[in-house]
Amino acid sequence: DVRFGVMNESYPPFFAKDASGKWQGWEIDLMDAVCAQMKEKCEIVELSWDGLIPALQSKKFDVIWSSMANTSERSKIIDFTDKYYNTPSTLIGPKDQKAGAAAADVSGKTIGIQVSTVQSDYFKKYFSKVAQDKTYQTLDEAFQDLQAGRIDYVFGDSLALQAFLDSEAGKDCCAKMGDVADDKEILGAGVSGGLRKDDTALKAKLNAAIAAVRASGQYDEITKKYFNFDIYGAK
Amino acid sequence: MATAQQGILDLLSPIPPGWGGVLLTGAASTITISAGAFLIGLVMGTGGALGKLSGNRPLGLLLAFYTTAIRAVPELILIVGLYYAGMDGLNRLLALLNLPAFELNGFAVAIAVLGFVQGAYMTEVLRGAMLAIPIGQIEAAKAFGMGPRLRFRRIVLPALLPNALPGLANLWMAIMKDSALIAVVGYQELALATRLAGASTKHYFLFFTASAFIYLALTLVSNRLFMLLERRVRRGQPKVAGGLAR
Amino acid sequence: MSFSWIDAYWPLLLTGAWQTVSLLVISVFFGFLIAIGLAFAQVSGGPLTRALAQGYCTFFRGTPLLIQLWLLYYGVGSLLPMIPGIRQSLFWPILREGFFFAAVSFTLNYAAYEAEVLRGALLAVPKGELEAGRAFGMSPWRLTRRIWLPRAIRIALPTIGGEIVMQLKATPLAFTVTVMDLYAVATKVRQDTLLVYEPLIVVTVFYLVITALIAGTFRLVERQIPMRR
Amino acid sequence: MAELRPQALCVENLHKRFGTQEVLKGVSATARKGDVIAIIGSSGSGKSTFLRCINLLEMPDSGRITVNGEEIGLKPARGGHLQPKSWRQVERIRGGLGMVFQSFNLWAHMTVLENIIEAPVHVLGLSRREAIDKAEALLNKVGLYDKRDAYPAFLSGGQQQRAAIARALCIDPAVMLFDEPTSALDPELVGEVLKVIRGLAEEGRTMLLVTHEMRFARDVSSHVLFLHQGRVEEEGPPHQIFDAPVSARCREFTATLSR
Amino acid sequence: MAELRPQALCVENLHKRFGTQEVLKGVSATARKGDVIAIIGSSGSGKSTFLRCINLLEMPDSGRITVNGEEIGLKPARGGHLQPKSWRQVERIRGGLGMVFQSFNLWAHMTVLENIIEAPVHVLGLSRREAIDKAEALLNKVGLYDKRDAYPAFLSGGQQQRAAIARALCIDPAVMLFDEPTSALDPELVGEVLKVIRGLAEEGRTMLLVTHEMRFARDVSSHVLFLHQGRVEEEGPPHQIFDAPVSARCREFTATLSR
Ligand SMILES: Nc1ncnc2c1ncn2[C@@H]1O[C@H](COP(=O)(O)OP(=O)(O)OP(=O)(O)O)[C@@H](O)[C@H]1O
Ligand SMILES: Nc1ncnc2c1ncn2[C@@H]1O[C@H](COP(=O)(O)OP(=O)(O)OP(=O)(O)O)[C@@H](O)[C@H]1O
Ligand SMILES: [Mg+2]
Ligand SMILES: [Mg+2]
Repeated sequence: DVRFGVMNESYPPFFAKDASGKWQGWEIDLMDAVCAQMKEKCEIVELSWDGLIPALQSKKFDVIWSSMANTSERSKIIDFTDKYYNTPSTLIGPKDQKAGAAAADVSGKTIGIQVSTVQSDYFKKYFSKVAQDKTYQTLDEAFQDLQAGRIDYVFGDSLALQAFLDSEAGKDCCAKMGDVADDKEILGAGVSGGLRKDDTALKAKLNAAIAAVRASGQYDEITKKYFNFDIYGAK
Repeated sequence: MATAQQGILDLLSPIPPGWGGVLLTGAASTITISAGAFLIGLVMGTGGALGKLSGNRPLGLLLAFYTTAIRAVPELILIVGLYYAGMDGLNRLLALLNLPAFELNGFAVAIAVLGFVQGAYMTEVLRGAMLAIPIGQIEAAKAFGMGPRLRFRRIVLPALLPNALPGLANLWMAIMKDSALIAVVGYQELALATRLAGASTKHYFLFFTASAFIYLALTLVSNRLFMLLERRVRRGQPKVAGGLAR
Repeated sequence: MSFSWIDAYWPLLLTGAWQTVSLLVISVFFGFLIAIGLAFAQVSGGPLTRALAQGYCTFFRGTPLLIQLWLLYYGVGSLLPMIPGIRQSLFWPILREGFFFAAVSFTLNYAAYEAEVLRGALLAVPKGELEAGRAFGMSPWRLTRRIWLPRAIRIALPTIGGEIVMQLKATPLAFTVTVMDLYAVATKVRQDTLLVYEPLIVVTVFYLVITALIAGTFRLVERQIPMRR
Repeated sequence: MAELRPQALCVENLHKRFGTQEVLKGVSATARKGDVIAIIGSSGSGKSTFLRCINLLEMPDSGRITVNGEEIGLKPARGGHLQPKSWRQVERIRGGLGMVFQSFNLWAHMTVLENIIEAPVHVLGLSRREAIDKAEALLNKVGLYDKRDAYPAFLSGGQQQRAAIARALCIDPAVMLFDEPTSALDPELVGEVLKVIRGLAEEGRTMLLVTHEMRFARDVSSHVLFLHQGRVEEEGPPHQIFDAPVSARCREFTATLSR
Repeated sequence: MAELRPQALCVENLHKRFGTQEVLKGVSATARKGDVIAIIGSSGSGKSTFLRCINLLEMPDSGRITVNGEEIGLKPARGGHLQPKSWRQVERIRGGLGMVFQSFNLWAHMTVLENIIEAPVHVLGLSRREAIDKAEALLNKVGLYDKRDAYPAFLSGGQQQRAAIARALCIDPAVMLFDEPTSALDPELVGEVLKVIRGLAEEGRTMLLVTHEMRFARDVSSHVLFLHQGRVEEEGPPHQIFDAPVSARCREFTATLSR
């Protein structure tokens, strides 16, 4: 019996709760596949972000399965499984703005970033000397400010940004400015399941299951349902 | 436009995939949580105010700590701390004593914590209201041999209510929104339901407006009740005469 | 418990604290001024002003502050750039900042709550004392300034103290419009490091200091006038 | 002789009702400069209401009020009662009327001294220094100097009443309205207040004085009004009212004096 | 003869200070069943404080209080004053003491009738019906029957005072504490109250009565206490105090009576 902690706010297409209270999305499908692989009965425990860590530690559930990126800071507190997806980081901006995603391009501009994402670490390392940042709780808010002209770029996960660019509002105003140069140390770790430090048995089991799901082609099948490209990222 | 109209109705329909039902269930739990916390707060606040005014030094210091510290600590840390860390500690202790682990209902804990915090605010509201009662009226009650409880029920309470109601109404309005904190222990009320609906459908504006209307409706009803209550408890008070303080 | 993160975050913590305090001071100060007007409009205004003031209070107390802020910043605020010339104007640097909108909406919201409290307190002032003022030829303005309001504020002091603390606790909402107040910094630290309690404890200590300051100030003011109890 | 002095206060045909109860049914009174008019009558007969109507703390339903030759402009308002044409005028006139309330109505958030200097400083525009000097002299006169920094809640009933008297005197009003100013005072202090009132009358101030102490009324007044059920049942110089009242009701009422 | 009646109230050597001001410096008084003790003295001499100490509205600093043979158990508290050993006892004793306050202290959220039946119903446990009957009889006696459904804020001063008297009488107290119960009443009503008090005394009730009306004190009391600066300066039967006072201060004070 493995209990999966999912943040109780929707993050489509990875996980979202529909009006009848059922969870669905890429990450949920993956969870089902992993569980089937492990031959375990799985259960979703939903909590707000603030409750995830304490609940994990007081054993209210066993693994955080909520698009949580693995960073070195975080791995001091909890353990992570192998990554199960990783998408590039992208800059988008108004249509009439000059494309480009290097430090020289964003010089003197304001960039909107979601709080505590890998992008904010990346910003600190590469852009903070030349550009200003504005921190948002969700990307949706950043998009609104981008449309209103309060910021010049939004810097974030390419999937979410692409979803915005595909929407009505996004189509009219904005365009992709480019993917930023890779930095394995910051962007490379990817999204993984979060575990209690002492739960090595589960970690091994999950890693094996993820690897098996990928190897069997189930991973690509699930991905195809939601995306038209591979989201696993570089090996 | 027609499709947009249709879309709105579909989105707000009470039957899934419409989100109306989710919002309404959320509203119901908002009311439950708020009412629970408010009542606990009233009890704590009354005790606190009476204690502060009792003139008992140690009790006064304790209550000063209560009203300062509990109001200062973010509710989040209280709920998370009490529910997770507190219960962990308790269970570890129980395990040491070879007793079975003990499971508290997160919902109840959150209500209790919110009520405890409300109590700290109410202590001050009620203390102020009690101080505004003309002292002679309380002395008269004492002089007629009324014990503290009778005195409180028959004289102090009716006399303090007109002064306290506006502050209490404020707290009620505030707790209806603070009840959103219940999400950290895994429960869903109106605010979270709204965000869920918004994030899932990207129709933020629609759902925020809808929930604003629900909140507003709740407010209008509670306003009305508070107003009726206030009118009732202000009986016997002359009106402030004339236009702007003539 | 681990506080080593403070090394990296202290400049952010400091600006966060500064933002929190500024938001609190601005909204309480201006909100209180507005509240006075609203309260008087309710207890002694004509039917129209009374209805307007009541409507204001109902709306601002009735809807979540978050939604008000959101409507103001993403609603009104995003229309602003459409006004020709505004992006070139002197005010743009202020108008494009979330801080301005947070301050405005906190002020409006605080005013509604405080007006309720003041309304009750104004009604609690013994009628005879007002009559005495009138009998001495005080104009409404003078009566208000010298007798009615000071007396009412004194009655409401404990509640006002509570409302200010509540306002302090409401400031984290500013984060939704990109203001990095102290709580937002703590949130960031928590998400960066996954430390559950430590960042919040720092915030708590800071809030405790402010709350103790508020409570202490109010206790001092209350003591100015001895009460028979 | 009295007729030569100018009129200080003239109230004509005052009517006032509370709900269905008609409290004043056409009360008139005239006071010349230096007059002390005592208003007597049983409890509930409308004495306080009469005084309160004069400075428009209650709005009369009809009637005319003239203070120092200046008539207060009144116009009908909704609700059936009158209402001033100009609040400015009312405020100005009130500033010249000192009032001692039956229930004192001291301002609870001010010390005795602050209570007394409040109106002189903030209504009449006296300097604080001047006002304090004057207030302290008055406090000495009423024997309350040592309580000047006490708050009203900590005073005895008589002390509160004396503070209220000092407060009213401190604005040097041309006309004074006293509502039972000696009810909480011991006989010695009543004597003191009597002296003060006489002194004021000699200075040419006019006083309307509601009182239940017939001896005091007789000693202090130049004219007595006997109110009964909202009407002036009888009026005249004190010796007439107290020694040879005409109306039966008045005779009955004053008879208790010599009980 | 008086010595044969049982003691109803005995206060011994009561001390009370407010801050640095010593208000009562050892006051004693004894009343037997049916006694009417008048307490006179100048404003601020501690009369109200004395009454308020008897039912422990103010905590005395030292002294002993015995009501109907039962001594109130007092123990020292922090702050230098005394404190009851048992609040239960105090409440029980208070239930048998009727008090009329100098400032009336009617409960503002209750009508006159509700004010009066409050204690009989909720403290003594009378049925509502009984209490109302009794209250209405009392209201008739004080001439306030038609105001029984009015709230205190809408009453004249004298009406409030009468309501307060009726409220105190309605609990049929063995001992009554009256703090200037006639200060707002006209001479006729004073006469009525006098009659009531005499009637009560004949029924064997005991009364302590603070008053500034010397004539009233003389007519009603069986014994007079003259308080001066927190001490009993002189006491005795009324004819002694008023006609042949021994102490100079008392002579001075009562002299004003015949002014
Ligand atoms: N609560 C209090 N705190 C401080 N001083 C007080 C308090 N109550 C009364 N005093 C003071 O104690 C003294 C006696 O007051 P008390 O009310 O007993 O006088 P009294 O004899 O009843 O006078 P009066 O005839 O004016 O009512 C006064 O000087 C008064 O100012
Ligand atoms: N605000 C009010 N509303 C309704 N009735 C009132 C109000 N004020 C006074 N009354 C009534 O009007 C009548 C006259 O009251 P008023 O205070 O003038 O009497 P008074 O002559 O001063 O009596 P007292 O000697 O007892 O002070 C009383 O019956 C009283 O109950
Ligand atoms: Mg009167
Ligand atoms: Mg007294």
